[in-house]
Amino acid sequence: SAQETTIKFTLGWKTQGSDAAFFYAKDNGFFKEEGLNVVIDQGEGSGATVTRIMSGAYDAGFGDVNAIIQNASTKPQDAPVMVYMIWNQPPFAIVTKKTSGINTIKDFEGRTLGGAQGTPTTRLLPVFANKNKLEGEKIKISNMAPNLQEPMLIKGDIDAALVFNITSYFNLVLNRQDPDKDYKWFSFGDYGLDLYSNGMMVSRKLLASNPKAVAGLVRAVNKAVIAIAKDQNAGMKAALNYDNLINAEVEKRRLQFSFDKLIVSPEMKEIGVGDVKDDRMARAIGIIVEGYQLARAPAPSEIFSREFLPPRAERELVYTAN
Amino acid sequence: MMRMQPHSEFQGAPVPGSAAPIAIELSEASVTFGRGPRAVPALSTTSLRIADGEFVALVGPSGCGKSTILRLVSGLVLPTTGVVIVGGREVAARALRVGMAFQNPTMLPWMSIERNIMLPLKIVEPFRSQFRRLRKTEFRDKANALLEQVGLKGFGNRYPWQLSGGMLQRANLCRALIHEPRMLLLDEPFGALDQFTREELWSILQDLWIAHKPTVLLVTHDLREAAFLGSRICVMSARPGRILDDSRVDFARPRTVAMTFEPDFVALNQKLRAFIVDARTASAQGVA
Amino acid sequence: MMRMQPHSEFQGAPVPGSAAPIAIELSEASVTFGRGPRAVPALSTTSLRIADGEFVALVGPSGCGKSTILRLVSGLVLPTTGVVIVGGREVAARALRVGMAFQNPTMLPWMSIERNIMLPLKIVEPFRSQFRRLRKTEFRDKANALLEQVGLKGFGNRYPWQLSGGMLQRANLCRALIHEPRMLLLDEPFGALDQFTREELWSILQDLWIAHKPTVLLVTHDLREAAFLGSRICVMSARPGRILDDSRVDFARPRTVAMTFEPDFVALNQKLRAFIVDARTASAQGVA
Amino acid sequence: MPEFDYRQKARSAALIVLFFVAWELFCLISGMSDLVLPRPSQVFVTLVEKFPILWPHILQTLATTMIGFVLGVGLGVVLGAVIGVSKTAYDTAYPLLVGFSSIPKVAVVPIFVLWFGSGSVPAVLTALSICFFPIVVNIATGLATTEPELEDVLKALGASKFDILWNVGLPRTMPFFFASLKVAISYAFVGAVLSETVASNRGIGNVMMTASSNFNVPLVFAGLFVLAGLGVALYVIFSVIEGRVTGWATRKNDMVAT
Amino acid sequence: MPEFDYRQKARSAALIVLFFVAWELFCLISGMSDLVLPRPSQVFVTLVEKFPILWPHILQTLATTMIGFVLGVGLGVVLGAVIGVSKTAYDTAYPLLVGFSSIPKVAVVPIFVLWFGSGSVPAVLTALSICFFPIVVNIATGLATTEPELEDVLKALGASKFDILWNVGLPRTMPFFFASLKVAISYAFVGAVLSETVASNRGIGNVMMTASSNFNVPLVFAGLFVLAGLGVALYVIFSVIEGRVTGWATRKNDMVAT
Ligand SMILES: Nc1ncnc2c1ncn2[C@@H]1O[C@H](COP(=O)(O)OP(=O)(O)OP(=O)(O)O)[C@@H](O)[C@H]1O
Ligand SMILES: Nc1ncnc2c1ncn2[C@@H]1O[C@H](COP(=O)(O)OP(=O)(O)OP(=O)(O)O)[C@@H](O)[C@H]1O
Ligand SMILES: [Mg+2]
Ligand SMILES: [Mg+2]
Repeated sequence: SAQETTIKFTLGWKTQGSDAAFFYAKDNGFFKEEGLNVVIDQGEGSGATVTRIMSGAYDAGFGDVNAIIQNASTKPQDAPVMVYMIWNQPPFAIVTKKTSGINTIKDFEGRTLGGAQGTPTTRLLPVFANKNKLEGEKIKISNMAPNLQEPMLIKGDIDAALVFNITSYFNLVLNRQDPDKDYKWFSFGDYGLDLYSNGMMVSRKLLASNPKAVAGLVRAVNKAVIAIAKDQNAGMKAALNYDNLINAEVEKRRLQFSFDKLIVSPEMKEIGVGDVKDDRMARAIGIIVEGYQLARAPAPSEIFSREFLPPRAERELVYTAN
Repeated sequence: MMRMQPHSEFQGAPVPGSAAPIAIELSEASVTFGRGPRAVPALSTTSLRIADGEFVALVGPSGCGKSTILRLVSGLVLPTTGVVIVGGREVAARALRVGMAFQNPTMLPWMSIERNIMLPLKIVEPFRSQFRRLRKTEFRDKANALLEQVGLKGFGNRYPWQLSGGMLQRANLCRALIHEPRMLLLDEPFGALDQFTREELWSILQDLWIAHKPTVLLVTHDLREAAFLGSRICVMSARPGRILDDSRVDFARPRTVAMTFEPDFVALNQKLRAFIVDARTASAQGVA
Repeated sequence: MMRMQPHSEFQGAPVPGSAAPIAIELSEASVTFGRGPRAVPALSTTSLRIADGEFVALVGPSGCGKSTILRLVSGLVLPTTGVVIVGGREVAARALRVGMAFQNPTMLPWMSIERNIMLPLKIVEPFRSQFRRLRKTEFRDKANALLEQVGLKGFGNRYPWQLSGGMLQRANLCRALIHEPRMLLLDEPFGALDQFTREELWSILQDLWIAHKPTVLLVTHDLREAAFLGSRICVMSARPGRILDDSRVDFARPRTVAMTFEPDFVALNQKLRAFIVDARTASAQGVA
Repeated sequence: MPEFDYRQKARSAALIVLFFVAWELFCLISGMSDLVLPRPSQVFVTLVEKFPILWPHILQTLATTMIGFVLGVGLGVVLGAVIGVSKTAYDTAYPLLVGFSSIPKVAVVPIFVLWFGSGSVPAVLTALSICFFPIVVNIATGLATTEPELEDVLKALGASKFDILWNVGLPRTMPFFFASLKVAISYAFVGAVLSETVASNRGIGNVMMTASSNFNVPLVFAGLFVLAGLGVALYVIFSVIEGRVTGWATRKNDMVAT
Repeated sequence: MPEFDYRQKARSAALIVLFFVAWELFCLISGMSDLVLPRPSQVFVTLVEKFPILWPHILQTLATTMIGFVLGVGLGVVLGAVIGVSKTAYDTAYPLLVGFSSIPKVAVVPIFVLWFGSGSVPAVLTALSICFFPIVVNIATGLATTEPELEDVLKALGASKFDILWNVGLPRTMPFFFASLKVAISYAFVGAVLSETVASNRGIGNVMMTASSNFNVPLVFAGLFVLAGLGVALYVIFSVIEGRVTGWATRKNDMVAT
């Protein structure tokens, strides 16, 4: 209808099961109820979501909070703002074959790690090394496109890969590996890099010109996240409806993985889905500033706004796998 | 019947015995190709006036600049020094209906002979504006009538590479004539033809000239041809050429092939031969 | 001094008055270009034998298939029917040293005249194997000597498009001669030249023939040229051509230009003229 | 025009089939993982199975490519004509165009996306911007190398520059124009697909990106086969037109008397 | 050969400068974000500042590109000659080549990387595989359209097919060979950089990838400018050679008597 506000929304990557909430919200008219016409486009990477929004091509999107921190440091007036933190836990991890002989992180010294350029995992490796007293210069990095990391790891060209666990886990599955049995995962979260990661962000322009729309957007997505936490099959139906090319079986597992490993956490249970803790956020900003050698540490309020979150009671998420 | 007229007498004065306006005038025109040490003088300082409706034959040794004169007149080459005035304007060939038969019959290889011949109609007004309408009817008939006249009936839809050398040359002539130009520049148009075909075409060309009186500048190596067709014959010196002799030919028209065996005619031929013997040795610096 | 020999007598028998081996033999050869309804007969069934060392002039109306015969002999075209035997082998031009001057002097535009003329030396043995060594010295001198002979001294380093039509034709002749071929195929090599240059070149060619006795097949429209140069003159009928008449010319060698004005010579010319008048009207189906 | 030679075509078709058989055998014998290079048979099976799903994407890519291609050809011809005719244009435009072509178009797509949003428009523009250069180059070269003797025929008639271009320059350049079309159409597909992989929810590029992030390599290759097939189909169409238009230039093939 | 015309060159240079000035003004006036399209002045500043860091990467990319390009030209000429001469090769190879060209090379790079490891080899191969097709097409077309009259000159001498190819076909095709080099060199850069962005630790592609993940768009554009600059530099070198080799074909420019 004429009064509807159109929101151009970019995903973090090509259609994945973990994006199901957005499709579900759209299919079930949650956006419409808020007077929104949300147009969902596939993305180029969770960092690129930030650029896409900054450039004005998109109003909102699903992307990486750390990329916001990075940009807010230099262009505070342009950087998007996170309004709904979905992935409460960092997906950044190092994966290696169990047969590689790497048993502790100390063993990475002298080894070659495959990294996709510019991804937080790769970029934060020095911080990771610092924090864990490794000799960073002894760890060699070989750059490659993300979709080459697992094949090169399997082939043995690299000893370990700097990955997002949610991506890499399923890449290994798709490469006919058993990621649980044959691979070992070192999660950054367990080694002092307790970062936030992907959530829904909006442009400063939208924030200023139409806060009501932002609030509506957050409400709709929140409703959808909570709904598919109960019923992933409904979420997958919406995802398939958006893109019939996806591998439903794998994507459903990916959706469940996101709840399991990235969304549901003690913190989430405490403060509800979508929110962050300011002190943890401040720490996370510190890590990013160190890792990316940023000139200025932005305040948590520049990065995240809880102004649009529905009341805590409406953000109670209960995950039941089905 | 024939009067020889030395070049010096002619210079500067209007063409004697002719009240017609000047169609072509080269005054002190010279052509040098290239520059500096690699410069090639192609035509020495040359003056030449041709009245409207004259038929001038140009003879001279190979490489003396005959083709260059035609290219000057048609505006394809600009004079290095001097001026070329055609139709009252400086190298204004563009404004005139010129028909040119090149020495080497360059047909566009992607067009049939018929379409090649119709090319001038596509470019030159007043035909140009009617071209789309008439090209399938009247103009095509016109092209085929011309082809028939030169003995190429039925070859209109062939492609240039399917014709023999002499056939191409005849098609080339058709292309020079089709738009009924007021000025004809013909560069050895009959060189690759046998004697009889050649004589036939002489007559055709003569009839055309008598009927429409275009200004014709004909380059040829055949003295009989020059004498048969020309009202005036210009003899050029060896490279870099200049005009050595300029004579009028006063045989009655229409001339016939039989006449070319008459004593007068043979005498003219001998005379010209003698001139050309001179011309071959005379460089421009030599004989004045 | 001259003996006419009707075509029928000659057929099948060895060339009369000559014990030399046969260099070129067309037996019942015909050429049709294209297929089906678009087929163009270019040469009717033709038989022709040329002995080693003969000098044959080929005359005939435009488009009758003269160039086609040369192309048959040089192996550029295969006979549609019949056989062509050159040097004892079926269209084996590749094995022979043939020198060909095309009707249209096609020079390779990216090479200077000198290099164009040296082309046969680059291809044909025994020169080929010496080419890299000698091209800057001996071969180049050879090319320039030839150029000088035809009156193109100093034009060796020009490019083809910097030469006039007649100059190109002379360069073309040089290219046909440079590798001292045992067989010369000349397609109107003097068409674009003035009478005197032409006559000079006649003498040069005649001297060359007397000295080395190559087999020569010369296409020309100039009957004087045919009679001056040829030991034999073949007259062809109109398109699609066949050989109408095949006469020997027995004037003493070396012939001079002056001889061409002698009554015998003029008579031969008249005779040939008469034949060609026939030839123009006679299609192959007509006169036998 | 040379007649259609069935034996000839059959031989060529056999060789093409042989190519795929060799590929199949290579994969089988070397034990190549289908995650790296699938066997053609697998690809064909995938292609057939997924065809109903692929179909709308094929149409999308074909449409954007064709629009980009047509615009690119138009732009290429105009630019090529200008460069071929004017010395200043030659000196100015060539360096800029070579420079522009040396830039991976993937860096330009985001700019298009910003201006025109994601979807068909950037795909069209990318296809256009990647495919026009070969056409420019060949048209310009063709015009610059047109034999002056041919142009003189028209010049002597007082023809305008445009008349000469239209009646001599362009027809003479046709064989090389068609040559450049072969390059341009393939690159147009590359451009459209490239843009689709970056910013689009539809099209073969999107399919391939999704498939590749799922390590569904046979589907990626099915996409590649579709692209190759489309390219070849268009090539065949152009070949037919080419045969009619530029038969004069390849006359040597049918000049030998038979 | 036309003489070097300084006025002409100056005019062209001025136009090229004008292009950058226009770009600068456009960005300033439209308030374009430098995240999308930085101003040329920003790019130049970045380029100068970062040049010492960029230098080894430039050398790397230049080296892989040149190797790929040279191999590509060699392959292109050979394939082009075969296709131009043999009808069967024409019918067989063209469809395969058009098909192959229609495939975005980015899909092929991973295969190269898995076979040959990350680094220079895939870059060389990608550059090669992307740049040879324009050359094939132009050589083949040039050979197929060579005037039979020119070939006859050699045929009548009993020259072998190779002699004809070498002395007539290839020289006649030179103008279009150089034309295709202009296309090929730009695409060779695109190919090498493409491969570097997929898997490499050095090279401009790698720099651009890093820069883009740092949202350092001026540095990305500095990389693009370097690529464009390298492309133009090689174009200039080829132009000089072209002028010497193919002067005969552009003779009309200096035929008018002056
Ligand atoms: N484009 C050119 N560049 C350099 N020199 C040229 C050019 N065109 C002609 N020439 C030279 O100019 C002179 C005259 O040439 P032109 O073609 O006018 O001679 P011509 O009298 O027509 O000779 P022919 O009877 O042989 O055709 C020749 O010496 C020729 O070498
Ligand atoms: N490639 C071809 N395709 C079709 N027809 C051809 C081809 N070449 C020649 N012809 C035809 O063959 C016939 C003979 O041609 P040829 O060139 O042998 O004639 P010619 O005797 O040399 O004539 P001219 O004296 O005019 O040069 C002509 O009618 C011509 O139209
Ligand atoms: Mg001339
Ligand atoms: Mg002939």
